[in-house]
Amino acid sequence: MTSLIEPAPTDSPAPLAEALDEVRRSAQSLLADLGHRPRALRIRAGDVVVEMEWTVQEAAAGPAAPAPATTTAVVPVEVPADEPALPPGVGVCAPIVGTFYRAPEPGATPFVAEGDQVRRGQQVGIVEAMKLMIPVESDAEGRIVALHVADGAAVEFGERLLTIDPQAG
Amino acid sequence: MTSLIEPAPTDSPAPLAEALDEVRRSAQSLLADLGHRPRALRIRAGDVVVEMEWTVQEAAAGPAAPAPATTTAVVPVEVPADEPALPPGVGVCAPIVGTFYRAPEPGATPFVAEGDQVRRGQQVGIVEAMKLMIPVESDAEGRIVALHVADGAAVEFGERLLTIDPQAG
Amino acid sequence: MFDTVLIANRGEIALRVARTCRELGLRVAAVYSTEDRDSPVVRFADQAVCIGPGPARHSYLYLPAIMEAARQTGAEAVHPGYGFLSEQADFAEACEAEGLIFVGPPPAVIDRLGDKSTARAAMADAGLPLLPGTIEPVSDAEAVAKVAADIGYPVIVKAVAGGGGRGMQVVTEPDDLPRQYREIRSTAQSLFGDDRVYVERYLPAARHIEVQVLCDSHGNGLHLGQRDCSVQRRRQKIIEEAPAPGLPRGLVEQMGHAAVRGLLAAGYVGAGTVEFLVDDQHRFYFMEVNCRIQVEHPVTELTHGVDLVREQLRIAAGEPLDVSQEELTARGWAIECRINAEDPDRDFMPTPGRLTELTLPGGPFVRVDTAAEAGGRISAAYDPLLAKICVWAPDRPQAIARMRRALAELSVEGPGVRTNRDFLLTALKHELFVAGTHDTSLVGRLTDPQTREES
Amino acid sequence: MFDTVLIANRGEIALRVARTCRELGLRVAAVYSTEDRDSPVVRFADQAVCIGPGPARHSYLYLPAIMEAARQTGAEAVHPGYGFLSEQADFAEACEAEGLIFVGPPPAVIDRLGDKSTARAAMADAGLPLLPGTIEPVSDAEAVAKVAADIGYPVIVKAVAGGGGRGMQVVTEPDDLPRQYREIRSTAQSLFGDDRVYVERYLPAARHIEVQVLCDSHGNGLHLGQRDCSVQRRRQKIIEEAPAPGLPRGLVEQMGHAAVRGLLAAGYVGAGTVEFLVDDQHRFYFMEVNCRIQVEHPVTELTHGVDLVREQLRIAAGEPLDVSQEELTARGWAIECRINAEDPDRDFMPTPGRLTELTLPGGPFVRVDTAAEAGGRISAAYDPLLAKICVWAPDRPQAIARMRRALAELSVEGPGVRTNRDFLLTALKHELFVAGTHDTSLVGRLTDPQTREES
Repeated sequence: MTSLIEPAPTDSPAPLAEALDEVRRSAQSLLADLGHRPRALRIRAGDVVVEMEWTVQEAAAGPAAPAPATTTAVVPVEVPADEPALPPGVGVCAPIVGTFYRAPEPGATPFVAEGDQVRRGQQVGIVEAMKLMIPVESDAEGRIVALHVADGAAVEFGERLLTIDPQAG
Repeated sequence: MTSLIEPAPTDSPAPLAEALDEVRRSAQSLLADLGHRPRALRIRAGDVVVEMEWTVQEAAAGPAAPAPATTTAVVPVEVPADEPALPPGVGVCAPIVGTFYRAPEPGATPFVAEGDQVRRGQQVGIVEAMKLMIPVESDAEGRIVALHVADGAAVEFGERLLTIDPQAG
Repeated sequence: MFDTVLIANRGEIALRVARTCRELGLRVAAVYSTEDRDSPVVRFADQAVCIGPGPARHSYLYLPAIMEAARQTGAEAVHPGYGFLSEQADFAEACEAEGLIFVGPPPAVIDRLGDKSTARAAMADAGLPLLPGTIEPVSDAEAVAKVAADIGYPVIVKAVAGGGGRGMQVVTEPDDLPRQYREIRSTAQSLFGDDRVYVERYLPAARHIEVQVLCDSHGNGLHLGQRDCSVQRRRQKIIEEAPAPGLPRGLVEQMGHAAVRGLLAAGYVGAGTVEFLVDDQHRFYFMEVNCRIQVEHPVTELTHGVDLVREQLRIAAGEPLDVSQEELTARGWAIECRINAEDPDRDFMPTPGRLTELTLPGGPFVRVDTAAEAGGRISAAYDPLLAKICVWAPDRPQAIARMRRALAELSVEGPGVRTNRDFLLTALKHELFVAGTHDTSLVGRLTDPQTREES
Repeated sequence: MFDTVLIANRGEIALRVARTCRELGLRVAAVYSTEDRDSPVVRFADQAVCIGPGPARHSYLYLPAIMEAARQTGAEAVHPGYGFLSEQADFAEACEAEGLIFVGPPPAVIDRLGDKSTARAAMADAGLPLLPGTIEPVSDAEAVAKVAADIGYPVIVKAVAGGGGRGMQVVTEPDDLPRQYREIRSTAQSLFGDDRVYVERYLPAARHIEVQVLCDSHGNGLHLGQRDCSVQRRRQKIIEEAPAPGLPRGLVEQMGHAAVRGLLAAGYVGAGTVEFLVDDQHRFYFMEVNCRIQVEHPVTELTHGVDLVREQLRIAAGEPLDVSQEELTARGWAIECRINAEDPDRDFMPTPGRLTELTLPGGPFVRVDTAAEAGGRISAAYDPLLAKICVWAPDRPQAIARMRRALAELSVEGPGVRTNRDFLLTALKHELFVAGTHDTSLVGRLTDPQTREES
């Protein structure tokens, strides 16, 4: 997706900011109500213009058709950072809410460490829930690139415990 | 498919937010009423413009066809039927809620008829509200292309009474 | 009963009246300005007529447009709501002249009670206690000085035609009186076109207590207890509750009977409110009459289980009151908070704008009256009331806890839009409010920079 | 009182419990499945823990996950809501074992009253009237035939472990009995893992009346009147009201006292409901006990001015009831309508999906309990309850008019989503409902093609 919000220069910035707000929200509201994204959208109000274009791939369904060249000058917008960034790779997640343990018992060697090579089905930890000890197994083959949860920490269902780089197998 | 809705410039420019709302809602209701999606859509109202374009793939199901470059080729589409279609031109609107009269008194010759040439400030009718007789004057010069309200009919504030083609002056 | 009611108002009160009309099986005719085209009442109504552009003087205050809308919709009755034309005797008169039932008192009663001077005279005749001061307007500076000296400072100089917190001036120092007297007359002239003023004692720490009254057209009247409206900023109420905390039962009865007696004596018909000041010695003084439904009527509805708009419509249709004073019982405690689109940090400046998000509270014993909705707009053309949030509970501490919960659920988002929600939460937490010993000076304490830092 | 409450539920009841916890100053810990990540209670809560995937057996019904969430959030008490684990003695027991206060009756009481056979025995011992039939389960076809012959046809064969309208079968013809007896046992075995059944007389035109009871841990109990839940489709309630229309005052008192007597005798603690059938001769028969808060509890709250969840929490904290039976008074009439995401035209098939638009009713005497919101989703993983709309009015005709107004304000849009709103409006208009003389056969009349055409 590319988008362009281009206010024309003017010496009275306050009304312009308002106008920009109105135009942008108008676009958002319009897009929110559309089932599918259009390929291009432009909204202008006096000095203020909002233009957006989408490549075909981003319009979800169907096999990827060649993306038509977008002719307008484009400035990518940032992705909001409200979700903590997770490294790329395959995540191994907690199968249940409980306490995560990296080792079979206190003081023992952890099941795995960062940099270890793991195979599919290999145990990488334990989640304890109400005295049930539930093994956590890798569902991918590859190298462990990150451990996200400390030994003995509380985890929720689905919380990512570690990340595996499957390319590194 | 492309579409264009272009209402006549209004005599008293509404605030920007209102104008934008009007244009956006116009686009939404148009899209909602269309059986299939257009390739492009542009809506302009005075200073305010909304334009949209879609690739062909998104318009219908089936195998992906190459997306033709979208440029111009504008064909006007019908206005959705929930709003009565208004002809292009300058509207003369009711200055108050009340009863519209085309003539100064019952049986008299109407102030104007379709096809008449009018000048700015010329009286074209009367709206009566609680015994007040409020003259309706044309705020444009040109030829009357349509009369929208019958003699003696109830009108709301802002309702379009007749349309003037200013080019035809 | 009549069949079609024209609601000559906008916003939450138009919708609120429309709801009761619908429940009574009446046809609802709404009016709207171009600013209010998307207002919920326009969709709710059986018929809606655009009566003019945004500025109220060209639409909601423009009598010919309202009357024409009534004619076009075939309305038989007109409900004026509050504000706008609701207390204009001319409007009530115009309705009468057109054969429309005006849902409110007769024009002559509105006239008499709308003028503070004649209202004070009428209530004094009916035996209601007045603050020391003048009943007739005082017309020169010397007379004012003499009256002020007699009743003792501080005094308040009030415009006869004033209302809604405008057209009044507190005078603390005798030396300031001549100048302030001249100023208030000139203000009154420019605001109301009427420079008559009167003088009464000013009670700095009084409580604002009002009594809800219903009078039918058969000479029957009853009261539905008090509301305490002491939490005000610039004499605009922001928190109201029923009953009034800490009033002795005897005083409650006395005030209720006085209010009914006063309104019956004045020939009142409909729902009305008698406002009193109550001092720290629990003496009460008549202040004014409001000849309409009040913004804060829901708290009375919640404690008494009575739909006041329904009673207004029944009375307007000539039906007698169907309960007696003895059968009316109050239960528990109700509080209303007015959510305004305004910025408490910039002197409560209105913050109109479009609402991108609106989450209203719900659940047990919470009532919300609003015409606001996500995607809608708070117009700069009208007052900034965004919603009224009301709660009921068996007692006052639970009602306060519930209101705090409800306010915390409220979420309003929109570019430039702010609300007084947090300010209300602060007021609800204040030890004087919690103790129920606050008076009209509470908001001053909260906004005064010095006391504010302590909180 | 305890400090943190874990709410072991979802949807509107989780939010409703959370609201009262907040008002009591308690910390709110919520749990949610991955399906409910965006549910309002997750935002409302002080802390929220994801306990599993969508299917309830892996999340809301999965005891270890709930217990773990309680441990992680430092909860001292657990409120089970309704459904899910709320009537599982195992769950109450596990809470006890972990030192958590279970907001509900003791495990042994849940056990005894959850089994219909032992519940019937306990209530018979306490002197409550039972329908003619067996108290002990009947274990062979011959015994069933003999019992049925004794009490007279039609009879109803019910699973001891049944509930929520499942595991029961009406038998009209003696010849059908052996086959239907075998079928219901086999159904009961597969649904509940318990094939015991009992037999009682079937009342085709009975009314479903239930009594709300509160018992504290000090041996005190009181009732809060009845609810009439006779409008049911497939034994699922869709309209509930309080009080029950047309019951003689003496009967009301009798049923209330019987319910309290029965629960106190069973050692009940907390809020509970005793369900009765009332026949056209105004005889009442014990049916079952619900050991939890009910979906329809708001109608009792509206008539009695009591927050039942607050009372549950107070009782769980060991506090005694703070009102007496004499002090409790009911006022007016309350109705609840359950708005379900379902299609009445396709046999009430659930219609889950995303809500693109949601407008909820508001204004005077309307209460909405919901966890639905515009942009949110009605999940196919759970029951299709979208909102509970409740109204209060001084009398039943006004309450019906108000409910019709409120339902008309409701607007739900979303691809594939339909609701039973119009069906509810039709039921509210039915002459039998309007007259208050309807019974559990009402919905059958509305959905039966033949009678439907006439309406």
